[in-house]
Formats: sequence, C-alpha cells, structure tokens
Amino acid sequence: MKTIYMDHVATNPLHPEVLDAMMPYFREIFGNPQSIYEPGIRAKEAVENARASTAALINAKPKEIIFTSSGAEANNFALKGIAYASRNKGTHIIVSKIEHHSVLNPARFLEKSGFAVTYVPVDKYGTVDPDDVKKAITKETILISVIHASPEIGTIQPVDEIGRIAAEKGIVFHVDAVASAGNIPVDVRSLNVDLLTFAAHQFYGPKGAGALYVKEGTRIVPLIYGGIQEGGRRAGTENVPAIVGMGKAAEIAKRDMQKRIEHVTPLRDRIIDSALKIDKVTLTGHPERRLPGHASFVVEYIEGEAMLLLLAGKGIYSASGSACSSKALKASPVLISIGIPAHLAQGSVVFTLGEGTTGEDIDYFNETFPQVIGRLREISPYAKGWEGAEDPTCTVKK
Amino acid sequence: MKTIYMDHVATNPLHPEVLDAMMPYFREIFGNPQSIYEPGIRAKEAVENARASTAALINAKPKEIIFTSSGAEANNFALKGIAYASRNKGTHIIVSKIEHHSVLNPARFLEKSGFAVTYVPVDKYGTVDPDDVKKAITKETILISVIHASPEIGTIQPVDEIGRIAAEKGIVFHVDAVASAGNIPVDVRSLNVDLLTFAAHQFYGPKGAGALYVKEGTRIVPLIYGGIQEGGRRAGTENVPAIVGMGKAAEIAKRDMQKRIEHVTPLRDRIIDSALKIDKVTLTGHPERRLPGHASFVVEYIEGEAMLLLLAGKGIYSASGSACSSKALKASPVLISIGIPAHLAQGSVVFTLGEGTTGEDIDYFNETFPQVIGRLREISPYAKGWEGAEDPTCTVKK
Amino acid sequence: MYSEKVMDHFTNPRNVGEMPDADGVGTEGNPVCGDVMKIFIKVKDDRITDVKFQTFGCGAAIAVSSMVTEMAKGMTLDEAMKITKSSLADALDGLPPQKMHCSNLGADALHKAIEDYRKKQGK
Amino acid sequence: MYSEKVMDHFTNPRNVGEMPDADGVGTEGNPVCGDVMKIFIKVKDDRITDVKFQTFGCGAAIAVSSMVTEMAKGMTLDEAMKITKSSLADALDGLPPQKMHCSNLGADALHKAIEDYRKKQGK
Ligand SMILES: Cc1ncc(COP(=O)(O)O)c(C=O)c1O
Ligand SMILES: Cc1ncc(COP(=O)(O)O)c(C=O)c1O
Repeated sequence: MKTIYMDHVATNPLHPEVLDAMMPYFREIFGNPQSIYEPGIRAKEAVENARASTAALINAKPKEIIFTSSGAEANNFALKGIAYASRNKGTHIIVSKIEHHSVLNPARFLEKSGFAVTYVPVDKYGTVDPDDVKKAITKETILISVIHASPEIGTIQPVDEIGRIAAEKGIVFHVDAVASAGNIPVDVRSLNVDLLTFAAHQFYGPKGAGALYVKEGTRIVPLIYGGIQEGGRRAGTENVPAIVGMGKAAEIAKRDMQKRIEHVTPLRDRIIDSALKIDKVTLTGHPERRLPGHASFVVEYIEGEAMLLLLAGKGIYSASGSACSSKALKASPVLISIGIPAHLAQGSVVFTLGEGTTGEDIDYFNETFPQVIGRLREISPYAKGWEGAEDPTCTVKK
Repeated sequence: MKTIYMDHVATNPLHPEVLDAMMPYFREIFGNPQSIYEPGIRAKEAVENARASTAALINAKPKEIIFTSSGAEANNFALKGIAYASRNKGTHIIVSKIEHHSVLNPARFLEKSGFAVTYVPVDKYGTVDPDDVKKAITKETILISVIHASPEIGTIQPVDEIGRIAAEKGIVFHVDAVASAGNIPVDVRSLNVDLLTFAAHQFYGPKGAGALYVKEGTRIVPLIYGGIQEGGRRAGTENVPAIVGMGKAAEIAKRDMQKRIEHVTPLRDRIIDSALKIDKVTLTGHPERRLPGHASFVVEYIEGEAMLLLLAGKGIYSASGSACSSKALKASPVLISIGIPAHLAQGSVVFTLGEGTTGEDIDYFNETFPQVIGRLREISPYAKGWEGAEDPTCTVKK
Repeated sequence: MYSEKVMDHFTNPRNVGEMPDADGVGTEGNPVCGDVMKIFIKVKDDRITDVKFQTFGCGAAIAVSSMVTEMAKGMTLDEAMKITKSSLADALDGLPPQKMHCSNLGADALHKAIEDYRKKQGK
Repeated sequence: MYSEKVMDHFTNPRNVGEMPDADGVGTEGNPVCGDVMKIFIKVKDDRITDVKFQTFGCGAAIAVSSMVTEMAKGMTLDEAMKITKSSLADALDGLPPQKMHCSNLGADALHKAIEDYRKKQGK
C-alpha cells in the first residue's frame, strides 16, 4: 500500500543530503571534539561549521548558538536558565496559554520554586494580543516566552510586536520556534528576540539535535553543568553526527525555503477547501496567519484517534489533539485555550505537509477523508447532534 | 601513517553492528514514537527493545531506564532531580572529590540554591574510604553520589560498600558509571545503587545517547520537562537511532565484555611495565583496582599537551589532564585530589585501550613513548630536577 | 499498539446501529472524556436475542463495543451481567493499559441496558 | 588547532639548549601554570649574536620560544625589546585565543634576559 506522510509537524524524514553529511562522523571522524589529534580536530571543525550554518538559518552569529539535544531541552534551558540568572532582578515570568508542554511545564516547575507566572490568553484563532502581554508586565518581570507557531493549530504569533514591547521594557524575550524555524523565515534580529529555540528534526534534520539561540551578552545559567563544551554553557560530549546533520539541514532549509513554502501552501489550501465542504467540520487556528503546510480541523460527532486509525488503514499518517490519542489522556490544552469545548476537541485532526507531498496525494486524501468521517459518523450516537451530551467534566474512573 | 587510537575513555568508534542497527531508523522508520501509525509504532517498538537490552547490561528492569542525551545530562538529572524531589526531607548531599565535572558542577549549583555539599576526600590512589562517607552522613543527608571509575586515573571505587552504607541509612545513592558501564561488570542490584548514569559512546555506541537508571519507586523531578516521553520523566522527541544504537551496543558489550577485558588487560600491563622503567615516570591511580584498558602516568619535567602533540605526530592518539590540554586551562582537580603537586600534574598522560588495540600497537607505543619523553626533556629547563620551581600558585596574566 | 483482534473489530465493527424498538438501552461514558457507548438490546425469555451499539470514541472503544455485542448476543441476562472489562480485554487479546479504564466501557453500557430492560419489566 | 608554522616550530624547534656562558638569562612563567621559558643571550656591540632557549610547556610555548629566538638573533637590544606577544603570534600565523596569554611568554623571557644583561653591564 502506498503511504502518505501527513504528520510533518511530529517529525520529518532525513533529507538524503543530511544523512550523507552525517555518515563520516559515524565512521572515521568519530573523535571527541575536545581532543587535540586529527579525528578530534576534524570533529571540532565540523561542529563549528555546523554552528555557522545553523546560525545563518536564523540570522544569528555562530557564537550565539548553543547546541542541545532537542527542542524540549532548549525550552527548559531557556526558561530555567533565565529565571535562575535573573532571580535577583525579579521573579515574574509571562508565557502564553498556547505554549508547548516543554515551556508550560518548566514554567509550572518555576512556580513551585518561588517564581510567579502569568499565562496570557489567546483569541479564538490562537493569537496572543501583544497588548495583553504589555498589560501583564510588572516591575518584577524578567522573562517573556511566546511560541512562534503552534504545531497543533498552525497559528503564527506576532512575535515581532511582542519582541518590541519586551525590548522597550528591557525584558528578556524567548521564542519557541520549533514548529516554525526552517519552515518559514525566522530572523532573530528583526523579531527582536533574546533567545530562540529550534530543532533539526522539524526541517529534515536528525532527531537528537536542537539549539538555543542566546543573544550575545545575555546571561544564562546552564541546565546541564559539567565540562567546557558549548562555551561552558551546555556540558556533555558533543553529538557530532547530529550537530553536523543540523548544520546541513539548516543550510538546505535556507536554500530551499521559498521553494518549499510555494510547494506546500497550495496543497494545504486544497485540503482546507475540500474539508470545509464537509458538514460540521471547522478549521482550527488562524485562516491566513498559519504555517504554510498546516491544516487542522475539528470534526464534530466523532473522535480523533479513530480518524487517525482509519486514515492510517488507508495509508494516510496524521495526528490529533484528542484525549485518546495523547498518552496523557487529556484533550489538548491548546484547543481548550482557543475556546473549543472539550467534547469538540475530541474531534481534532492535524495534517501537515512536506516537500514530498504531491498533488496526487492530496487528490487521494480529499477523496478519503470524507469517507472516513462518514464511516465513523455511522457508528456515532451523536451523528445527528450533541443532544444529551452536556456533562461538562470528565473524571476518569479507575 | 598508521594511527593508533589510545583514547577510548574520551569516546569510541561505533561498533559496525551498532551502525547497521541504527541505519533503518534514519531512513524508512523515521516516525515519532508517540505516533500511532506504522513508522511511529515501529520506532516505539525499537525504543522499547533498546530499553530492554540497555537495562540488561546493568541488571535493571526496562522501566528503570530513562534515556538521556549524554552522561552529563544524566548526572545533572540525578543530582538536581533527587535534590528537588527530596528537599523536604533534607538538604545535605555527599559527593567525592574525584567526581566528574558533570557531578561536581551541579553540586556547586545546588550549594547556591540552599543545599549543603560535603566533598569526601580520596587517598593517593584516588580511592574513597567508605568510612569517610559514613562519617559525613547527617540527619539531613538525602543523596550520596560517587563515581564508579575515574576516566583520568582509572581507579575503581568500592561502590558496593558505599551502597551498603547508603541503604542502611535509607539515603539515595547515585553512581556515575560513565567510564565503567559497558567496560566492566556493573550490576545495580549487587552494587546497591538507586541511580546510575551511563553513556553509550563509552562502549562503542553512539554519541547522543545516555541513560539514567532510576530504581523502581525512587522519586525524581525531571530535568527536562514537557511531554510524556520516558514516562513523563524526560521530555523531547526521542532520538530513536541513537537509542537503538545504545541498545545494540549494550547487547554487544554484555556479550563481549569478558573477551574485551581479557584482550586489553595484558596490553595495558605491558604499557605500564614499560613506562615505569623510564626515569621519573609514575603511575597515577590504583595499581590493581583500575579499569582494564587504562594506563595513566605523570611524567616529570615536561608538559602533557606537548607529549600529546608529539605522540599524535607519531600517530598515537591520547589524552592528558594538564592545564594546557584542557580548554579551562586548569590542572585536573582529580590529580590535585590525589595529592599530586600542580607542577607534576602538568606532566599527566592517559592511554586507554580498546578492542581494536593490537600487540604491535603496544610494541610501537613502548618504543615511541620514551623517545617523546626524551625529546621534550631535552628542551626542558628542568631536565635535571625541579630546583627553582617552588612557586606554589598560578595566576594567569592578562 | 493494538492487537490484531482490536484492529479487526475496529475496522469491521459488528452490530453497529440504532435499534428503535429496543427492550433496553444503556449509555456509558462522556464525550468530554472522549468515549461514549450506547448499547441496545432485544430480550426474549431472559435471553439477549439481538444487540446493537453506537459509539463515539477511539479505536479501542469501538472495538470493545463490537466485541461486547458479539459476546452478549444469545446469552441469558445473568450471563451477560458477568461480562467484565477484563473478560472483554482478554477476548480482544488485550488492550493498552491506558485504554483499560477510559475506553473499555462496553460491559458497563451493556449492564445498564440490562438494568434498563429489567426496570421497564418491573413497571 | 595550531597553524602549520606553530607545528613546524614545535616539531623542529630552533636554538634549543643551555648556554653556560650566556651574557643574559631570563625566565618567565611558572610550572604550576604549565609554561616556563628560559632564554639565554650572547651580546656583542649591543646586538644579540646568539640565543638559546629551554622551555617547559605546551606546544604553543615551545613554538613561541623557538620563534622568539629566531627573531631575536641578530637584532640590537632595542629592537629585541620591541618584540611583543602579538608580533610573535603574528609571526606564527596566529595562536588559539586561550594560548595567547598563558603560553606566549617568549617576549617577556627575552626582555628579562636583556634586562639581566644590562643589569650585569651596569655593575
Ligand atoms: C565519569 C564520567 N562521567 C560523566 C561523563 C560525561 O559523559 P558525556 O560526555 O557522555 O556527557 C564522562 C565523560 O567522559 C565521564 O568520564
Ligand atoms: C512548538 C514546539 N516546541 C517544542 C517542541 C519540543 O521539541 P522536541 O520534541 O524536539 O524536543 C515541539 C515538538 O514538536 C514543538 O512543536
């Protein structure tokens, strides 16, 4: 069976050029970059070259890039690292309500350690109002952290405006750009950010490589203490092949970005147009200010995981924010934050396209998706409406 | 020129079977293990299989293994994670003076956050006296962390005895086994440990994969918060190929361990016997209780980095604990902790052997090493002794 | 993730549909949690002669619903009352642990349908 | 890490050795820090006619020592006093930043040797 990967926001296949670039560092050039003999020196050079191209992707200087093992690590590093570095200046942090767990959960941890956190709301499209951020600022505020683009609903935030507000007030501004960097232009100078998280596997690079951009002069406390790797700011033997892969993927992303955007945008629009013709299917996230390859919906009366399984049975691989499809068994807080009632959030589906997606894939998808919906609605007790479904809370029985 | 890699404690080449095992996860099986379609499900299965063989290497249960990106991450996780989880029970931590930076530096960070740390001394062989640990215990003690084997001097600690003391007092015991696990038998049950750090690249596995063993029932706070990966204890998209590589390397290490030990031990002994015939060359670390492939020396009157460079010029790749060879420009605290004066510590060299080391390599090495020493002593002003070199402190001029 | 049996019952669920003239109806679950099962039974001489279901929920929920209808059909009411979460999971060659409690509502919905029938009879 | 020039001077250092009848001797550095340079000069008519060095230290330290002796030989004392850390580093096509301060003691040792000569002359 032909399979169609429509979950590029979860992770991506390696670009073949990326794997080629990595291979020598699994073989001959296996040395530790801190060593002063040939295989170590060459590994070190490779890491520094990768740093330069990774920096170039976001218009940063090489020394402003700290490699990490993932987006989640970089987000934890940013939040805890700035909080601990600036705790004598203040103890208030602002984040939005639609942050990724790897921002929200460190924020909650910091709340338990004596910091106060304000969670700024979003509108029905999932957009943060920069004015709300401005209003949340107190004399104690040391950090503002806002996601650039939501992996669940695709909405792109006005981070440039928020960056301007933060800069005016002299508050450190962190952006979680995991879902955006490498897919749309991200320029740390024009966005006015002090820290920015991104991850290689989101743009055809390897898993195991992420980065935190830290603007020159910004004080940050390490998350991983130890040796002098990454300028003493992130210890651990460097994962050389993954770092090399990130550098190569960044180089390719920069080169092909416009082409990729032009490729996925019309395909995504065809999905949205077709899906919105189905009864009781709505788009989630912003209709225009959204990731170019991102189409996300709520389908009423049926549940997301069941859709994913039937779609997978037809060779289409996608994602959902429903409680059943998450191992945490909770409806996506992002969908709740944009005002979608919990029972509707169960019908969430997310399709994300990539450079391998073809027009025929979309034809097949647009034919299959309504069938899957129809099939599940045949089984659903709510096929004709939600009557009798008003119980507002869910307590899991054990 | 033939090159001889004698720095296996810095990092290791990948075992060819390990790379083979990893390759499919860079290609077809690239899915996110949290996804519920074929490439994700297969990635998940691979991660769980790797968890089982990684656990088997140290006689743990699969669910007691949390994958991390490195030994340094696992050490930071262990120290901070136990400190934050147990701070209501007490705020005192015990570590030895010859811990790795990735234990010492988080300990120092915790000192700044309200914890008290006792640094237990070592004898001239670098061995911790379990009685010293016992004496250091107070009612406030919540964690004892001791390195299993030193990468710099090879000494193996009596962790089983320390584990017994910790268990009697009900104190959590962490062992940094990065330099030992995979190279000598490590059994978490017989060592009585609650947490144990190890890293794949130390036993022919990939960089980018480490693990923290956390005994069932031990409460630990995450270092990297976020999603529900690793049972909610370590967030971030799993680095599937590296995890698979760690699992495979663990399986091979278990299978070949005895053979590897029997291979390197006599080769190492030949190095030690030959080097100790040279005037003013002494062994560092314990003469018997040391890593099987580990030979470390102090060579008087000359400096370590210069030795490394001349040796590298002859194709021999090795390491040193001298100030000049560290990017931090400080003589190794481990050498200082065993009572070696700082000017002698500058003459440190470390040779670590692996399964690829041959008898001819050792012949060549034993011929070359005295030549290199002789050559540098010809240049040294101290060739006949240390007179006039008593200045006890070093202040770097800028 | 799911056993072959689960996938079979999910992909080809048995006894799907409404039953306008049901003798008993039972609903269990809550759409807010993600799983709701509705079971319809026809009863004759204390025996379930026909059974149908409607389910809002994940793959496990649909498979469990299908399985419970297959098992219950032809049973006496007392026998059917003995169907449990774990007998259903066993019949499906197991369910992922996190699905055991949330999505395995088939027995409860069936028991409610039987109670509903008995209550109506009692009237 | 090191330039070819550094590696050349490190591997084949020029003017190594003691000079028992030196007119001036200068030592700079500290073995505790890892680098010590000892420079010996012979002077005739205010000009350095011969120079030798002994060094305890890393590759950079040895290369710097070798280079400073090559540069100084034949210079007048005043010219030699103008040799600096950075002119030495330039002559070696650069040094890694962390080596600039610790291992680049050649000029200081040379200057000390010249001062030593001048002091002796003054006597
Ligand atoms: C004893 C010990 N602990 C921790 C580490 C850190 O491991 P990694 O560099 O894999 O993070 C090392 C590194 O060699 C080590 O030898
Ligand atoms: C917006 C956002 N932030 C952070 C992360 C975490 O990244 P990783 O899974 O690479 O650690 C993700 C993951 O998809 C993400 O979409």
